[in-house]
Amino acid sequence: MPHSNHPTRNPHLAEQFETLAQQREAGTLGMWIFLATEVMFFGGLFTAYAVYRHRMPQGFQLASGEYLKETWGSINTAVLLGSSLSVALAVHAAQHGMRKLLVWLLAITLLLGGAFLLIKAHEYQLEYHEGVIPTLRFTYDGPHANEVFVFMSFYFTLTGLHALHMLIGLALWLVMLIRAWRGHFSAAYYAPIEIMGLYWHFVDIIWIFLFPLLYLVR
Amino acid sequence: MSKVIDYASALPPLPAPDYLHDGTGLRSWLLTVDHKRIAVLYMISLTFFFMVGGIAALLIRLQLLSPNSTLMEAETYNRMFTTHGVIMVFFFLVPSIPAVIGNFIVPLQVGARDMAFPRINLLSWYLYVIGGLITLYAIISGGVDTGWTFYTPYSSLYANSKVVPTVIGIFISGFSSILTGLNFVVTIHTMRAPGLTWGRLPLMLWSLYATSIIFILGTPVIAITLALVGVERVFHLGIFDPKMGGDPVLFQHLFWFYSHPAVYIMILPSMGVVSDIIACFSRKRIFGYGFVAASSIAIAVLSFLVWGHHMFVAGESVYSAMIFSFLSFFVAIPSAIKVFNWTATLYRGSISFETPMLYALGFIGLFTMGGLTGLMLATLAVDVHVHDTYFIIAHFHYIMVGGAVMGYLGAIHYWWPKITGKMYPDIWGRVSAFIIFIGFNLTFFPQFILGYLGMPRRYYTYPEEFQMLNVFSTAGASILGVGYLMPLVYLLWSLKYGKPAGPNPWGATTLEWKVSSPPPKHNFASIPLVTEEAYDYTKEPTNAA
Amino acid sequence: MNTSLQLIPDQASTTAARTDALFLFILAVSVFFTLLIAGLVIYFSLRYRRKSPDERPKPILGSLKLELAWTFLPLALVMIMFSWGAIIFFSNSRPPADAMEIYVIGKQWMWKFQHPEGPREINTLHVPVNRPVKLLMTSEDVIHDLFIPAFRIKHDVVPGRMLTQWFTATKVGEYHLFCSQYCGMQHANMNGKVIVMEEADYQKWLTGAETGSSAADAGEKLFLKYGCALCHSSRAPTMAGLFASTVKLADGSTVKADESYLRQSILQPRAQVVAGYSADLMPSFAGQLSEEQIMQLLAYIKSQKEVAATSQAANNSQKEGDSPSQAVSNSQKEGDSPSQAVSNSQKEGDSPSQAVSNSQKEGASPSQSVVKSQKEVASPSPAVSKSQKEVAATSPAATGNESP
Amino acid sequence: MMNLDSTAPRGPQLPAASVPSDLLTDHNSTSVAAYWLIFFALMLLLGLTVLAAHWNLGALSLLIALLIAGLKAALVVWYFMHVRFASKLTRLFSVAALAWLALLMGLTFSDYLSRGWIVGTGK
Ligand code: HEA
Ligand code: HEA
Ligand code: HEC
Ligand code: CUA
Ligand SMILES: [Cu+2]
Repeated sequence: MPHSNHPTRNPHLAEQFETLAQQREAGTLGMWIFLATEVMFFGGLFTAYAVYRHRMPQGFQLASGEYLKETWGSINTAVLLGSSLSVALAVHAAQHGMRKLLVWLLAITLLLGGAFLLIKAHEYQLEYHEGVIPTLRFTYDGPHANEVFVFMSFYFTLTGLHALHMLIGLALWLVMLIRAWRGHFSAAYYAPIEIMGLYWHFVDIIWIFLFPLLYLVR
Repeated sequence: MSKVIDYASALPPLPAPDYLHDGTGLRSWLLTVDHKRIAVLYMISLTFFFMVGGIAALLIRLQLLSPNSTLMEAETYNRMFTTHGVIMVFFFLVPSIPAVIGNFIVPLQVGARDMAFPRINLLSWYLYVIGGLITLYAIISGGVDTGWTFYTPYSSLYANSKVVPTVIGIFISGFSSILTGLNFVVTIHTMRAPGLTWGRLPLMLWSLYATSIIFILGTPVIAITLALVGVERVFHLGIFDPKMGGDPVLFQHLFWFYSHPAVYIMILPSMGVVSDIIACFSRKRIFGYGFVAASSIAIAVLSFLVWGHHMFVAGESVYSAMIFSFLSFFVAIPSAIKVFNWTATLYRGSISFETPMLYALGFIGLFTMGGLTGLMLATLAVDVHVHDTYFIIAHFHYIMVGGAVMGYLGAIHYWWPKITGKMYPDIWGRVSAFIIFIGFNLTFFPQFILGYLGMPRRYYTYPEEFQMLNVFSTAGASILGVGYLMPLVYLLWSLKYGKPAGPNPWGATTLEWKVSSPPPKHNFASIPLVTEEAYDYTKEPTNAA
Repeated sequence: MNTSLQLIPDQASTTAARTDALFLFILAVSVFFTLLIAGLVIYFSLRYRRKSPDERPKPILGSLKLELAWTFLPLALVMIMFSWGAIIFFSNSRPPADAMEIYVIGKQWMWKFQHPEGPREINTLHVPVNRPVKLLMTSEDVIHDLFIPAFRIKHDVVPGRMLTQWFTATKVGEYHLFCSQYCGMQHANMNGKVIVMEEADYQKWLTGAETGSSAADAGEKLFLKYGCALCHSSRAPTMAGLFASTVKLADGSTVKADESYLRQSILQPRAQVVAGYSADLMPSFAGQLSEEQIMQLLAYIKSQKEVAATSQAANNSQKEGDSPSQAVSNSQKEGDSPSQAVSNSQKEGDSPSQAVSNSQKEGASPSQSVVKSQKEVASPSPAVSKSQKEVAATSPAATGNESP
Repeated sequence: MMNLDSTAPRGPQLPAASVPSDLLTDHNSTSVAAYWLIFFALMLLLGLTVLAAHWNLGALSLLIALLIAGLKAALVVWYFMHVRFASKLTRLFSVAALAWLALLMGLTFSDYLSRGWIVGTGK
């Protein structure tokens, strides 16, 4: 390790890099590439969704209108957009080395993300009682029963996968919060916050599409 | 900016131990973040999986020796070719060159101390191993019988075998691919040594870059698709179930959206290897460097446009089939460009025939044959006849075994001195390359004829008139098996008894040959400055050793 | 079929020679390029082999002219391949209007063929020479693929869809017929033969062929076996005259007793309860009956009425397409326990229909005219007439599969 | 190709500042007020999309919903994710995924939309 013990070497600079700028650029680029894979990951599902929406227009309309809670969905969208704002502000705070503000904003983000998941859970619960959870409890056998079934399958797969991403995000935010609390970040070093921010905004964007595609099928 | 200490100009011997001796013991290997050690870990695990897949192949060939063989039951045979396909594709050939050779030489060839994300690199090896072990568990605890293609609704509703653990295994190893691709792209973009412009990049890096594009944008789709199959089996979503109005053909679209590009994941790295080897052993710059480099990227992009050629008779619409057929021919053009440029590179070269070169030349011939038969498959009317017959089997083994595996072996032989610091006995290398070439052709050429005669694939028993050709094929496979065992023996032998290789035994020009063999832990004491064009073989050879 | 080593299979259909010609063209191009590349590689290797260890050949950067040549020459060649292949493929995709129609059902692991004149066959297909034959194919379970190498044709047989392929056999003889899409354990044994006959022989075969017991008979046995008859002779509504009648439901509404209603009554009896009967007496048979058995039960129930209603039956089942079948719980159950052991091997007597319907627009599909023409050919001899009626009654369900 | 690359050639002795400044996302100057503004715009669009859904537009409604969602996503990407300050390379990757998704959907639908065009064959 020729470098790590060198007195002038920045402690945040990993061995394989020459400069902090290079390291940071690699991190950002890496996250964007990761997000590209995420787009394709959800993209496979979106494609399947599109095919079935094309094949089963009535059932999709019916299920969306009858069983998805548009109000809760809208509220949740707002909550998530709010958390995106708090993240954007958190990154801003980090850039300017405002530790206290950063901690606060991360806490707000965690709260909003948690609220989103709670609301989602509440919706799932309602759907359970209505008996429209495929396989687990599906009692609907009115018109277009198969199509409603398939729509609900997509709904749970898509929102479930999204919720999983939220959970991962929240866990990572918690780590960031603790690190921020302990003063790991400064105006000179805040790349992890920034890169996590990218991830979070991405999860938000997925929801921005899920909301009309699932809740507002007309 | 820290001050760089220039160890290279210090007095020999080098103060830094080489990467193989920098720490011993299992821990120092299993927790390493050194890209070179990770490459070695990959090499060992891949060899293991190749053995598993190869033994399955031998059993397949043994069963097919006679038309009504009683060696295996139908169920066993079906599990056997699935095991063979799944292991060979997902756990051997897709990771092969990128994970072993790529991990080893990408940082060296770009002139960096490691990958951009060394810990993610290690993580990707663990993901690969965990995925592989889960799949092995599935195979041992009951097996999978869906074919490597997992077509629904058979896989999702009917198959009575361990589909779920298998897809979980592949899913996990998929993330290994993604992370490897991510690491390559970021490393190549942000960590090239000063002076190493895109126009000076070794062609190996161009093709690994192209491969990474497919890793990044294709793999997630297979991951989610196989996940859907698993979820459908467990929770019954109805998505691929015709009884629910689902369309089983949708699965095929999603599957091939990845799996066609995946075949270029398998061949592009080999193409890169061949480019490097041909240049080195004919001591000439690659003819039409720019075209060869650009054709890698072209292949990566075009590969995403042709997946429907696996579905010409699957019930996709006639018009869609025509579009996919049309596009399929375009992906052949960049491949043709490469073949012609390699050939032209030999012209007026100074050609020598060490083992890696023999593999590279074998690659050119066999890839050409495999590729040209690909054209027949892309032709609609012909594919109707040969789809799902042994013609397909022959086509892809020509490319994957004759092409990609040859490329992999070529790469192993080419970089072995760099990886281990030892030379293997070249004569044995040549002999085994020759045996593999013969065995290979005897195994797979008869399958073209079998296929055109109409023998369907995935048959454990077949009409008697096909026997003679099957006997040839099985005979060839035994020769091939022997051919593959030989390198295993003499390469291991060379670890102990091989002569020291010196930094540059082949007189090659790329950066990895400028450090000692095996390279020191952080590769370069000081980041090199590149002033030469790629493959500048006009200077004197540099191997002082 | 001869047992000596052949390189090209029999050419026994109109497309065979056309496909082979194209194949040989591509083969010629391929051989040319393979020899060219191999020849050059070998020649250069010998000619320019290293003669002294310190040779330093002059670098050649490349040549734009050459690059363009080996880009566009192959491009031109492959475009020929594409167009030629597409032309044959496209014309092979459109069956002639006068083609004779044979229904094909693939199921694990056998092929069932239903001739328009009545005879059914398993794993063997008799066809007349020189007459276009269109195969209307569907699957009961997984994807299969009907492949006849001597005819150079092949197409997947997909559950839930009715796909077609056609051929005109040109040579009398026996040829292989394979399932070439992997479909489970006995995939390799899901094969048989095609027997191409002279027209006169074919006609003779038609009249002589045994038609087997009908679906309705098999359905009657099931009706007894599963204890339906126990209830449906006293505590439950009678089946006589049920099909195509209007049923009054407990909630006051009425429903037409078409196939999907009958199907649902068996699989989800609680969905629509008949007025005046107990709602939870009849158990659901979802998961206990195979698609084929349900078909046979339907055929039996449909047969429990005046023969005069036959033509109405055809119309009725045509309408079935309007209300997508609602077999939710059925397939749900099946999904819970994926099992390929649905090995109900009725070797005979099952009808080719498999009600996997989506919304077929009335009149939009040619299947209707198919049905009519079949009815018109009816009753040359009493022996076949029974099965003909059945074809008329059930085939629309089979043809109504294709989703738009 | 070459101008996509942001760092090379990078001399060993070059100071970090020689990296083109548009690479560095902290050289941006989005103000707190701007973030709030974007947030309100997003909320407005959310209202709009719900409103549009209740307004019976038939087939158009999907298009409108997607357009609004696209606009929202663009705002998030451009402002919150700082793509407006990002390098060309980052921008390239952020659109590459979308282009690939379009390929996947487009070619898949080339099948579904043209099914049944040849009447009576099911293909
Ligand atoms: C490494 C793997 C690999 C590679 C590189 C390729 C390359 C190609 N493949 Fe192959 N293919 C497979 C692996 C691969 N394939 C596998 C595994 C399957 C079966 C999957 C399964 O079902 O299990 C398959 C199946 C497959 C099919 C589907 C067949 C079917 O199931 O019915 C088709 C159809 O178009 C096809 C076409 C092609 C084409 C056109 C190329 C082209 O890229 C080839 C281009 C190369 C050349 C053309 C040769 C070099 C050129 C010259 C020497 C110059 C002369 C050139 C011209 C005149 C143009 N392949
Ligand atoms: C990546 C790719 C890869 C490789 C390298 C191979 C290698 C080989 N393959 Fe495989 N093959 C596939 C990918 C590959 N295959 C795929 C994807 C399928 C389709 C599966 C499906 O239908 O789903 C297939 C299918 C397939 C079939 C068709 C099965 C069927 O449809 O019924 C056959 C039949 O001959 C076959 C043969 C062989 C042979 C003889 C080799 C030989 O090259 C193998 C040679 C290797 C060895 C012989 C191992 C050497 C090692 C030893 C001998 C070690 C012994 C050691 C100890 C005992 C310690 N393969
Ligand atoms: C334990 C008694 C019982 C058994 C066994 C039974 N059924 Fe029924 N079935 C009923 C009753 C009661 C009804 C009327 C209430 C309803 O619609 O659920 C009914 C209704 C029906 C109907 C609708 C009749 C109409 O007039 O609309 C059909 C069709 C039917 N059964 C078929 C079958 C078949 C086929 C079987 C055997 C596989 C079967 N049943 C077994 C009790 C039974
Ligand atoms: Cu049926 Cu294979
Ligand atoms: Cu392909």
